[in-house]
Formats: sequence, structure tokens, C-alpha cells
Amino acid sequence: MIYFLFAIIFVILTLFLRFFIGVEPRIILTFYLLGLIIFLFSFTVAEMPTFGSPVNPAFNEVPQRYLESGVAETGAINIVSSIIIDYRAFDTLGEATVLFVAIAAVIATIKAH
Amino acid sequence: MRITSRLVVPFIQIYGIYVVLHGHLSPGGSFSGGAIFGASLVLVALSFNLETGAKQISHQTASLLESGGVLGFVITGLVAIALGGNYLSNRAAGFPAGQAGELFSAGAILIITVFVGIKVASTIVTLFYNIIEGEK
Amino acid sequence: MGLADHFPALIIVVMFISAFLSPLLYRWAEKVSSYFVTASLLTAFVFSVALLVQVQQSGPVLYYMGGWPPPWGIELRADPLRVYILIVVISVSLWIFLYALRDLKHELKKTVIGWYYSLYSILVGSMAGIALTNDLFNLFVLMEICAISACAIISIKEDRECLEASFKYLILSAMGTGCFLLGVAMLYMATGYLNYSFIQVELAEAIIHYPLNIFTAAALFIAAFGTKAALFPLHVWLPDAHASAPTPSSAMLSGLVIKIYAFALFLMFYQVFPKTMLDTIPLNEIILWMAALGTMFGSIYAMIQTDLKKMLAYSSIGQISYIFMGIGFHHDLALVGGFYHIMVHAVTKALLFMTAGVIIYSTGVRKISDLAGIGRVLPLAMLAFTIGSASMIGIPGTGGLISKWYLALSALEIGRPFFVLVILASSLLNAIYYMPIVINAFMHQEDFQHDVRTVPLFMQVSLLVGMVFIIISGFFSRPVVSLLEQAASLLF
Amino acid sequence: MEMLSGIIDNYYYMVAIILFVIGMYTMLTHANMIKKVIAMNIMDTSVFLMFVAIGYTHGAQAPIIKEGADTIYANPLPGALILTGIVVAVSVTAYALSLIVKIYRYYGTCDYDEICEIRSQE
Repeated sequence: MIYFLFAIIFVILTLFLRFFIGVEPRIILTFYLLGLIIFLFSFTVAEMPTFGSPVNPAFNEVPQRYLESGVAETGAINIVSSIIIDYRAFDTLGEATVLFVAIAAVIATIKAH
Repeated sequence: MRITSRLVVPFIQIYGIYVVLHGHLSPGGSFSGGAIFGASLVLVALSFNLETGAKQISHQTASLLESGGVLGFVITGLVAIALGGNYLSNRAAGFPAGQAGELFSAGAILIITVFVGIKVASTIVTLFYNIIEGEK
Repeated sequence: MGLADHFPALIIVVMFISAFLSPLLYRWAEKVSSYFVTASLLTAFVFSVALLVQVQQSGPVLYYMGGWPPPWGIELRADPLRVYILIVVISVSLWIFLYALRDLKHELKKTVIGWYYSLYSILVGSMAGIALTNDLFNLFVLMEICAISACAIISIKEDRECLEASFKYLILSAMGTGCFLLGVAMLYMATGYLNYSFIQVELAEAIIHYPLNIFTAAALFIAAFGTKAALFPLHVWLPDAHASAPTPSSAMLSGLVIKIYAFALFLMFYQVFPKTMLDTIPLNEIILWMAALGTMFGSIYAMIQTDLKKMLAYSSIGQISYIFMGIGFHHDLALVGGFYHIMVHAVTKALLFMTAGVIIYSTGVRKISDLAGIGRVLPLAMLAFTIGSASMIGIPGTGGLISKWYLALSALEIGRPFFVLVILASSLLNAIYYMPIVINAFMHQEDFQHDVRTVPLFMQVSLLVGMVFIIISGFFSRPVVSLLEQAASLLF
Repeated sequence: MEMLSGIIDNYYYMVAIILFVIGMYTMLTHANMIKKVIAMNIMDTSVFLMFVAIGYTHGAQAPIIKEGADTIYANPLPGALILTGIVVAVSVTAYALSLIVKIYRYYGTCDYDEICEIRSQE
């Protein structure tokens, strides 16, 4: 029953957009396509761990150790700092390298042309 | 405009340095602090003109600082190997940790933060000047 | 703890240091900077060979960055397959760099060569990192480094086509990394880890609670790496980018950069997603069919090209599909074939691009129809081209045959003879567009029309090295194949 | 209905996904290069939003440890990752913009269709 209702609303919306507002068919199609993609994604979203819940899988022993013994192990009370520069310092090295590459690329492009 | 920026720029720079140095104590850190410092130099160039801005920091120094910042980072990591830890290790390699919560604590974190801060500030300045000059 | 324990980190760091120093060195001492980059490439090569010896002796080497064990820190992992890829990357890039030393001088402005060295070594470093890292977010950062530096070595040439090509490449690879990061977010959400091995263990359980999440992540990964590695329907950026770039960049991009992403996709399939998942969803089939289409269409597109470098670029699309086929068969012999093809194609395609570079350097000819009779003027270059195209087609005595042989063998073994037909047909198509060039070059009656400059010794030597290597890989494939067989048997 | 309540619970992720699709669509279909770069940023930002949302916990505080206080802290790892991600996105944007500056100098336009037209005329 509810699907039938949705179908009718869908048809009416299409006709309304096309003939009363005068939107191009191509644009309507694109929007429906995007809507379809988002609809498919929404199944995934509905299945994800609940937002903000303290028991979701991301909050496992990894952040627990960061929070409990981060101060003792690194000496920094800002845990985010201790992660980016100590636990995952190689990421930050990569990040500094990305900045360097960007500079090198920009200078190379600008000087070459 | 010029007077305002002349008034404001020193404060922005001090704030940037503060954010960099307190990266391990408060929100912020090398990237935000470096960006603030770099933005102050860009502000000078915008409110006066490019030449005045370029006097503050020349191209040579900027590119030196850039390579120097990253190299400092890499070498800090290598020092850790020399001290007997793994690459980029901090406590395990024996960097002095100090008292948690004080300014000079956290060993390698502070050193790396300063290097990355220098790097980010010089990156922003160099990007700005290079893209402006490319447009001419 | 000696230096020997730190090889995985040092290989990456050596390349990065050379990248940071070379623009500064170039400003003060031009000669020194090129020696410096060569020396660091050599150092990295020595380290990676030493790493291979370590791995052979005592099993996979795990390196904890900063001394933090996973899942808290970043882990580098060196198992036989990864070290094999590492050695291929570093040795081929060393060889291309020796060629580039002479070639760059006439293709680029003098002021940017120092920056080219820097970008080149960062590209090598990031590819070594992709091969070694065992952490998803670290992989993202390294992929981004690789993407920017790969675009930059295209746009560094003073030519407006290069700008457009590299912009297209940049946008599409940014889309790829965006998809990849979304996939990482979904996996992190469902498992709470970023380390490959931990995710694989955790996913076996999480797949019951969050199946859609994980399928979406897998689909996003295929889209991401497919875009970056030019899997058939996502290849649109490749021909422009690889054809317009300076020759060493083309050799680098076609030879190594697209393969490293194929390898990353392989790692996702075999070291991140659990084995049960590949049995339940036909992810392999998708890749297999895309690859089969790619081998055919890549060759068909290549046939209608008039520009030599563009033809080589389209041929890369066909050849990368063989590697994806090797991943998609889900069989150990196919893996051996695919990975052998990574090495063979890296060398062959780099050699072919170098030949094209030599031809352009010495005569200025880019059109295929103008190549008639060039064999008598540039015998060495055309000999290299002949051997390279023989390897592309898979003529006995060249490395190309070995990989195709193993692929076809595994297709028969899992009972899908259709793909043997695909491999045969695409070899035939390869022959159709490579052979006329060779025949025309040597057999044409009239003399060559254009002026000819003498080719520098460095370029000739590097062509010779490539030729010798292809022949060797055709006759003495046993050591590499046994290494790969041993590595593949660990996976199944 | 179970699905609907799931989406309402996870509205934050849903917004991120919608932004991602919008960004990807704009990036692939618009001819204007500046718009492509903006769309690229939207796409990256959407993923960052999603990552940060994973780290959120109801009633938690920013992960700066205070001695003695008994509080719940948010998951620090996604925040740390996103700091890295933002810088990466910034550098890609900078490089893309410098390419656009140069392309504009050659063609006098940033529009991909117009560039193709100019090239086909020559």
C-alpha cells in the first residue's frame, strides 16, 4: 500500500516539475539518478553503528589506550597532538611531505610556463 | 587599513607562535599555528604591496625554511634511530619527557611541532607569492 | 639494534631526504644534485635487496613506526610480494633516472630540472611507501603524495596540453582518493581499526552485523583503485596524461605508477577483506570482466592512433588489464602471471617509451606514418623497439610470454577457457599494431626523410640494458617465478 | 520503518553521504574548472565530516586530559586523522588552482568545453 502511494507521489512530482515549473527532462533525470544513488547509500547509512553511541565499534581499545595512558606514554596532555606527532607520526611526516610536494609542484608548474 | 594591519600583525604573529608552542597542551598545534603565522605575512603583503611583503621574508629564505622544516622532522626521526629506538619514536628513544602539562615537556613532540610550524608558515607564504607571480 | 633493523623505514626516508635536498643542491651545484639523487636511489636499491635477503631468511619483517605496536601505531610490513614490488619499483626508477639525466636537458627548462629531481624522488619514495605500509590511512596519505607528484611531473613540461592532461588526471585521482577515504571511513566505523591485519580479523565478525557497509567499502575501493590504475571503463585520463608528458615521466607513469595502485587493490582484496567475503560476493568477477574488456578495447583504441606515444599509452590500458586479470582469477598461478607481468611490463613499457623518446630527441618525429625507413638510421633504437614489441605480443624468448603463459594456464585450471581466448585475441591485436611499425622501419624502400641527431651514449646504454633484461626475463624466469610461487602459496 | 529510524539516528552520516554525492556529481559533470575544484573540496569535506562524526560520543569532551576530573572524552583518533586529511586536501587544491592559473593564461577561459572548442578550431 505504502509503495503504491510513493509511486503516485513520484509520478505527480515528475509531471508537476515538467509541466508546471518547466524543468528540462534531462535535469529531472539527473536528479532522479542522484536520488537513486543516495537512496542506495541510505540502506548503508541505516545499517551503520548508531551515531554518538559510546559502545560503537570505533570506540574500542585503541582510543581507550590513547586516553588512559597517552599522557604517561608521550608527556602531552593534548591527546590529538600526541596522536599526530607521536603514535602516528609517520602520517604527519607524510603530511609535511604533501605540503612540500604541493610547493614543488606549484613552483615547477609556474616556472616552467 | 594599513594602520590596522600594522597594529594587528604583531599580535597575530605572537598568537601564532603561542599556538605552535602550546600544541601539546591546548587545542591547536603546528598546523593551525603555522597557518596563523603565515596568514599574518600574507596580510602584510595584501595591505601594503607585494614588495613590502617580500621584504619580510625573501624567496630564498622561504624555500630554505621549507626544506629545512621537513628535513628537521626527518632528522628528528633519524636521531631516534641513533638513540636506539625505532624511526620517529619519542619516549622509547629517550627524548626527555619532562613534567606533563608544562611548556617544555613531551620530548620530540615539541621539537617536531616547531619544525612543522615553520614549514607550514613558509608554505603558505611561498604558495601565495608563487601563485600571485604566476598570474602576472 | 643495528641499521639492518630499520630498512623498511630507511628506504622511504632516504628517498624523501633526497627530494627535500635536491632543489637546494641544484641551485648551488647542478652536477652534485643529479649524483645525489642517483646515489640515494642506489642506496634505496641496496637496502631493498638487503630487505629481500632478510625476508627470505626469516619470514616477513614487521616494522613499528615510533616503536608503537599496531593497532596504536603505524606498521610497515615486508613480505615477499611487497619486497618484490619494492625492488621492481626502485630498480626500474633507477634505470629510468639514468636515462632521464640526458633526456630532461632538452625537454625541460633549465630552472625546473632541480624540482623535477625532487618530484621524481618523492614519487619513488611514496610508491615504496605504498608497497610497504600496512595501515589504511597511511596508504591514503602516500597515495595523495603519489598523485600530486605524478601530476606534477606531467605539467612540468612547457606545453599547454600537459597542463590540461595533468588537470584531468588530478581531478580524477582526487575523485579516486575521495572514494577511497569514504571506504576507509566505513571500514573504520565497522571495525575500529586501521591496520590491515587487524581489520581482516575483525571483519570476519563484523560482516555479520554490517554487511552493506563492507560491500559499499569494497565497491568504493574498486572505483578508487580502478580510476587510479586505469581499469578499463575508468581509463579516460590515461592516454592524454601519458602521451603528453616528458619521456621519463611517461615511462615512470606507464611503467610503475598505475601498477602500484593495482598492487594496492590486490592488497585490499587479499590482506584487508576476509577470505569468506570473496567467496560470497563476486567482486573478482567484476574485475575479471572489466579486465577482459580492457585488454580488447585498449588494443583496439591503440590500433587507430596516429601518434606513437599515444599508441603506447593506449597499449598500457590493455596491458594493465592482464595484471587485473591475475588478481581477478583468484588462483595462485594467475597471481604469479600477474605479478611477473608487473615486472615485465614495467621494463617493456619503459623501454618502449624511451625508444619513442630517443626517436623524438634525434629526429623530432612523433607520427607513426613518418617512421618508415627509420630502422636504417637509428638501428639500436629500432632494435629496442622490436624486442619491446615482441615482449608485448608475447613472442617466445621474451618475458611477455611467461606471464601470459601462467595466466592462460590458470584460466584453464579453474575451467574458464574463454579467458584463454581473450588472452590469445589480445596478443593478436597487439601484433596487429606493433608489427607494422617494425616492418615499416626496417623494410621500407625509400630513405628516411628527416634530419637525424646523434643519440647520446647514456640513452643508448639505457636502451641496451632494457633489451638485455627483457631477453633475460624470457629465458631465465625461474628465480623470480619460484619467489612468486612461494609468496602466492602463503595467500591461499 | 526500521530503516527510517536508522537513518534518523544516523542523520549525520546521511548528510555526509548526500554532500559526497553532490560533490562527485559536480566534479564529474561541470565544465568549469573552478567549480570542479570547489566540488573536490566539498567531496573531501563530506568525508571528513563523516570521519569526525564517527569519533563523536554523546556528552563527551574534547580529548585534553585534565588531572582528577572524571569525564568521558571523545574518540581522539578520527580528529587526528582529519587534521592530516585537511592539509592533504589543501595542498591538492593549491596545486589545482595553480594549474588553472596557467591554463587561463593559455586559453583565456576556465571552461573545459570552450577549451575543447578553441583546440578544435586550430
